[in-house]
Amino acid sequence: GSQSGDSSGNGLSIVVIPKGTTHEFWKSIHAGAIKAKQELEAAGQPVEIIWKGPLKEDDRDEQIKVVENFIARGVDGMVLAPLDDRALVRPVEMAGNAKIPVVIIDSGLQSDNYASFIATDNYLGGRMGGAHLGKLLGGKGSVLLLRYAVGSASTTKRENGFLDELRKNFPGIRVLSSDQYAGATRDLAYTASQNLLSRYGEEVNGVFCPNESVSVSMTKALRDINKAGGRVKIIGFDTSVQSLRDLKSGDVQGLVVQNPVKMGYLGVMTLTEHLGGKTVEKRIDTGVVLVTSENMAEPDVQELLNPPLEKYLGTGN
Amino acid sequence: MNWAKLGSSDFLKAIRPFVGLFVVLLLFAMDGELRSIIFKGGNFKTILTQTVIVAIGAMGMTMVIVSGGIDLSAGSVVALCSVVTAKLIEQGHGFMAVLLLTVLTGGLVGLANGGIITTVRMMPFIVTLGMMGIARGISKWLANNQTVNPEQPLESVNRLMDNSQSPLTFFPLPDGVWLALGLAVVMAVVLRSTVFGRYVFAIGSNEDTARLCGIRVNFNKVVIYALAGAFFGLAGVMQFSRLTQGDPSVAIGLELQIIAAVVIGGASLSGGAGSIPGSVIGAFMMACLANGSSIKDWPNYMQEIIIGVVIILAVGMDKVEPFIQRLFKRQSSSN
Amino acid sequence: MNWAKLGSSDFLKAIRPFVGLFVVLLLFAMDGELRSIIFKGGNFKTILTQTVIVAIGAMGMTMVIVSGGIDLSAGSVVALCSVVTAKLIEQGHGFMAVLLLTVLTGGLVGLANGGIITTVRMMPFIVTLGMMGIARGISKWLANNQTVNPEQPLESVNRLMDNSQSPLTFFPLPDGVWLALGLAVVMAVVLRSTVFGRYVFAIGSNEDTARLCGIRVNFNKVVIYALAGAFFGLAGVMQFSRLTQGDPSVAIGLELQIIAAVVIGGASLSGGAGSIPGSVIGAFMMACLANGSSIKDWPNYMQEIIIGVVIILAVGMDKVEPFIQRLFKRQSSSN
Amino acid sequence: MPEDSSSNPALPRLQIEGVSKRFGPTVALDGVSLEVAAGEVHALIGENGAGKSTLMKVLSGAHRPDAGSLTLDGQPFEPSDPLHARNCGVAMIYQELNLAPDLSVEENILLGREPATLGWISRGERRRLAKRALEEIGQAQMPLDAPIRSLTIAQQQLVEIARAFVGEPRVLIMDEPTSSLTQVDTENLFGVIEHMSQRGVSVIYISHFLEECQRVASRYTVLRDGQGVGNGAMAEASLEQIIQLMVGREIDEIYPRTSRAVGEPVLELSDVAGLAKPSCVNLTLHAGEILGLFGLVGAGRTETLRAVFGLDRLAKGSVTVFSREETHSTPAKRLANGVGLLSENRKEEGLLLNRSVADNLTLTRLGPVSRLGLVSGSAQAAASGKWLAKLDVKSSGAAQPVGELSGGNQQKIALGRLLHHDARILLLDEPTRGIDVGSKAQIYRLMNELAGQGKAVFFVSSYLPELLGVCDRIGVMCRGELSGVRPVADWSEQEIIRTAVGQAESTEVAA
Ligand SMILES: Nc1ncnc2c1ncn2[C@@H]1O[C@H](COP(=O)(O)OP(=O)(O)OP(=O)(O)O)[C@@H](O)[C@H]1O
Ligand SMILES: Nc1ncnc2c1ncn2[C@@H]1O[C@H](COP(=O)(O)OP(=O)(O)OP(=O)(O)O)[C@@H](O)[C@H]1O
Ligand SMILES: [Mg+2]
Ligand SMILES: [Mg+2]
Repeated sequence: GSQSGDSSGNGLSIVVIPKGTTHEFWKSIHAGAIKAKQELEAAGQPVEIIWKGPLKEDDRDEQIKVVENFIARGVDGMVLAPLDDRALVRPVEMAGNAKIPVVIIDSGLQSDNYASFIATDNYLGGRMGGAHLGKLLGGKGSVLLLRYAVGSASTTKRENGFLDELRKNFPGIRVLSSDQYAGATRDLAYTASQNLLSRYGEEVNGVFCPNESVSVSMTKALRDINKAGGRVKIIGFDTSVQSLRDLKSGDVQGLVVQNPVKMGYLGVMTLTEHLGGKTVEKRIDTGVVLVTSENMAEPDVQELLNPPLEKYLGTGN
Repeated sequence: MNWAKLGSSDFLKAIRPFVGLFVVLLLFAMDGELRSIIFKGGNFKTILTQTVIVAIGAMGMTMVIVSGGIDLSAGSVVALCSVVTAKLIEQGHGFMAVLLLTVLTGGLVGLANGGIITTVRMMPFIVTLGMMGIARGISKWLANNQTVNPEQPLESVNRLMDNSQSPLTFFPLPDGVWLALGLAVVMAVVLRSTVFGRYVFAIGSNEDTARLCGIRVNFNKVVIYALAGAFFGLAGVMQFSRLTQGDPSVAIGLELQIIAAVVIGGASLSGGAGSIPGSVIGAFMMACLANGSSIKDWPNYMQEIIIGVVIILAVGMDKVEPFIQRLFKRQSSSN
Repeated sequence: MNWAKLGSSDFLKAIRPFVGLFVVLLLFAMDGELRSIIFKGGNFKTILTQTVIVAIGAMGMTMVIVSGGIDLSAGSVVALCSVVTAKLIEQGHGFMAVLLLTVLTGGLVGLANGGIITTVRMMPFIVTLGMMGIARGISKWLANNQTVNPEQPLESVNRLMDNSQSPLTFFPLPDGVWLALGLAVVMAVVLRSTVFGRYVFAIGSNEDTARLCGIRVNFNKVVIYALAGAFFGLAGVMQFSRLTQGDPSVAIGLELQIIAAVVIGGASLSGGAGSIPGSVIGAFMMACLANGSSIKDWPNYMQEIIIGVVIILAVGMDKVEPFIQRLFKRQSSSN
Repeated sequence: MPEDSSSNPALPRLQIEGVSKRFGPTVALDGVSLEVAAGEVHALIGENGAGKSTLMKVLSGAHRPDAGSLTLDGQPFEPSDPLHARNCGVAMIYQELNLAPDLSVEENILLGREPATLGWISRGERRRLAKRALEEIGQAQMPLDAPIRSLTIAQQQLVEIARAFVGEPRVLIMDEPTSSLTQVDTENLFGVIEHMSQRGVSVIYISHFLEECQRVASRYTVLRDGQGVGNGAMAEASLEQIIQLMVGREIDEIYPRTSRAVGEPVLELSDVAGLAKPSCVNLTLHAGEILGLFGLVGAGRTETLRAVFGLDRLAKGSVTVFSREETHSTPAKRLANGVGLLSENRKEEGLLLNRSVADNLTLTRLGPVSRLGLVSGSAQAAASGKWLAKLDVKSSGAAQPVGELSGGNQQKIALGRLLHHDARILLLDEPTRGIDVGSKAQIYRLMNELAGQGKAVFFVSSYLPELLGVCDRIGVMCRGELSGVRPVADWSEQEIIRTAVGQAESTEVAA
């Protein structure tokens, strides 16, 4: 939905462009952006946050259209989670030529035409996941990697981090399959998981899932064949209502968790600072945390896992 | 005489999808690695479960296509109805209420399709193409652009497509599979042997003749589209049950899969031909292909290519049939 | 006499898309906020650039639809050709070579479509539905399931769709826009005034007649599908230029957008009617709607619903036309 | 060119020798031979399915013969496709209308032979050629820019004829060109044919109206079951002889008539008017009566039937069926009351061509072939078998798709549907159009029998002899109005035609 605030004369209008809108991850980013807006307004700087994802999710061309249309419309600044690290280079350049500064969040861009890049270190996240899985398996056994989608930079980094970690520190672990892609939606991921497990279900000991939709779907598919609950160790990425349930119930052994609220928050904050003429850091890391059933209850982890979305987004839904 | 009947075009058309499925399974069985996995009870159950949504959609689509129409809004309606199911569960409705109201929603969209097609006399392709966008938009609006996860899951709905209890054996099959099978039997009889079913064929075969023969063409068409919508609605419930969430962006392109299943199953897009068993087998065959490709660890693109080729081959077989027929006929005349 | 001509169904059909566009722009102009932004040069350039891919695709699709066929593989061919462009650039070919070879690739896929449709006598819907999967699969295979990013970008190709240098002024327009405009003029003339163009209409209007009048129907159909494929290939080059990468998963569902543009532009899916200017205007109108929705900050679902409604209305206008015609006729007879 | 053969009058213009053609198991032509001289008008006569159209399609390049040879002006003639044949001077007017409905008159006339340089159409030249072709057949007033779909069927037929006159044909084949022409246009066409023959063009003329053949042709050939069974000079043959050659036996009585009792009025129309046509119809149809309706094409007979049957809306007037006034109705209600309609257009409207004979016969009344609410295939087959035998239909059985039957047999199936429905009022629109003499006689016999059973038959036809032969009373429609329904005995042929063209201007008739 749109969250157009008051567009009073001296207010800034900032458009936040996520990769999609249906994953809960983006909801958190939205919440972070609203949080920043509220703080800025309290500090006497009115901003209007426009929240607009591509019409068809995971379609690069659609995201380019959104960027172009907002350049043409004229906004003060743009916070963008690029669907592709190359395809979005030129639209961001175009924004530069139209004097619209851009802050990149979540996924990288092969350009330095932006004000700042605020993201998780995805490669590190992948390595953390790999290390934890390796430890759980005691350095031996067979694992599966179900990749997310073709050409998605952030998940590719996670996948590479995971594979590198195993290769370097756990040479005893065999990777059964690492070239199947789940696809953009939960439904596709579920079908892909089921079919992958039809073949490897008997021998697999551990699974790494590079994002939320794959984590939830793979866990469901493993539960279907009675391999969840620790028989197969599952390391997922990102959180959602369902994946937290899975973690709590012991089906999932670990979740690499980013801080999307912070990402959205810092995106808007940094952009506002930049617009105000301040110099901002070119790269800001929002950190990753490995959440397991042990550290789940800790307060700062809880804050990460259950961001106060209602507080910022209202009780829509 | 019997041989001639065997060689008759009708008979061959009726068994064509079964032959196709048989060929696919035979090919699978010849591959040792595939055989050992694909024919296991657990895997077969998985395939069946994956077939349910397309198969239920295909039942509705078969009617539409046999009557000479097409419904491109199927995928969007499935998404819309998966969201509606989620919303209804959130509001605390019981199983029957959720099921009926969702199916009703689908039926209403179909009613709108049929109403516009008959009263404004527009091509089904265009009307349902428009409706495809409208239903998708409404589902995103309803879902507030996010997936809808009911706080209090409704077990009976979730169980419809759940085969997690006994993953390694063929039985028990999830309720959804039984429901789909039951519906297939009912719909097959409806289409073959009821007056309504005959009218569907007559309308698809020649609308003017149907009108001349006293069939209320417009009324029947509206019923056909509404019924088809209801089936898509039911597929939406199944879609919800599969994901245990309402997802407005699910089932994109599903309509083409459904149409492919119906066409592989022997229907003609110009109307007047098609059957429920054929369509269901078509859906099953596609699920088998996907499953087999995954098991063989073929990359996704191989699967896409294979299914494309199968669609063309399945329909192209028609052109080989005359030869087979002649063969049969020669045999019968020498008897 | 002149009045009668004005009121003739042909004339009304020809101007219908323009009327539609005019209505859309008028509605936009009535909204103060939209007016101030949408008619700015920079924004208009953006809309034009966003139209190019659908418009070029629509030129090919217009021929196919006028001839009574349909091509569902358009989106997949665009994706395939965007990958082919990337691969060719990677291999260090020059601008013309890249352009020609990519267009040729598209043409070959079209040739396959046309060949199967005519020799095996299958429905275009089915053949191209199969080809849709095949072309998508091949593009993923070629691209190795990733986007293809040439190390050494070819500026001339990238520039085709680049309007990043002067985002706020109407001129200079990117080369791709000029190319599309030029092609539209050429194709409009080809379809209206050449023998081939009239044959396309004749085939779509009545295939048997065309055959009996000595038109080589099969040959012409193959040419039509191959040419259409070539246009999709060119659209693939544009798609590459827009993303500056070859993307095997791009343009999913693009075929439906293209078909919608052609139909909004006055073509009939049963063949025999349609025009290039109409189709291009149809594409432009859809881009305007999308742009307007973005600017108004309408949520995505609104846009989807609106475009769905517009598709139905644009075609449904036909049914209002008889009244308008009668009006004109009355006037002409009283003259 | 006509000059070629006039330079060598000994050679026949066209020689067909031993031509055979099979379609799968059907032998359509079996060694047919035929000779046509320059300037000769040759009638080709035969029952439905005798192979006339097929032979002509071989000539025009639409079909390749399996055996046999063709010679044109002494040169071997092997047309590979219709374009080739036309370029060799063989033009054909096809039996089924062959026009592109979305293209204009001008474009249709020159379709396939557009005047063009490098693929670029020269519009001025095209217009000139089209105009000339229309003038040639006396239709200069035809609008050149009108799309074909806006023309009447008769006008469309004329466009089709004009097309054959483009490019100075040497041989002109006309396959039932008059089946939907008005009397006036038919006369007009005969004039054109005479003119052409005087210029040395050979004309092959196919028609089921033997009187027409007698009028225009100098020689004839009769086909039966794909074989030539006789030929000769037209003047030397009598109608009876030709008919006997056609059907292979003597038809003792073409128009049977048994005495019957006319009963209650069953259908009454008063002041019936449709949206466009008819404008005013009053009539009463009685049980046990055959009421004929004559008129020119476009007089509004079909629309009268459609309006009565509830297919079109009535603008005013009232319809009374079995003494109950039910003006506004639907086909479903009419059928329920025992009213059945046989469409004039069996291919497009009358039959489900890709469905079985059984489905077509039983569609309007599935009740008797259902068990427990489900339609039973075997009951359908049994019911159909009865009708197939009664109507003497040539088919492989109840399961055969209707589209595979010959025209006459298809028509019998359409009629059989009314019998299965047990309709008490039968509205028959051109039930014998395009049907051979033998089948016609059978249909007349059936009508007679039905009337004898007390059923009411409303018989619309453009073929006056059959109306005079079969009907008890005849009405004539002209421009949407029905004038004077009278017993047959009170009509003379001339009187009927005068009424049909509008008595007042019977001398000077506009097209
Ligand atoms: N394309 C075809 N495929 C199969 N059979 C055909 C085809 N065309 C004609 N036939 C068959 O060939 C035979 C001769 O048909 P043809 O059309 O030449 O008859 P006709 O003498 O013109 O009859 P009519 O008076 O009804 O026009 C018929 O049995 C017909 O069914
Ligand atoms: N299905 C149709 N499609 C197009 N035009 C038609 C159709 N049916 C009738 N017409 C046209 O409408 C006009 C009115 O025809 P109608 O059939 O009422 O006259 P009719 O006296 O029954 O003539 P006919 O001898 O053709 O039966 C005719 O000129 C005819 O060309
Ligand atoms: Mg014939
Ligand atoms: Mg008539």
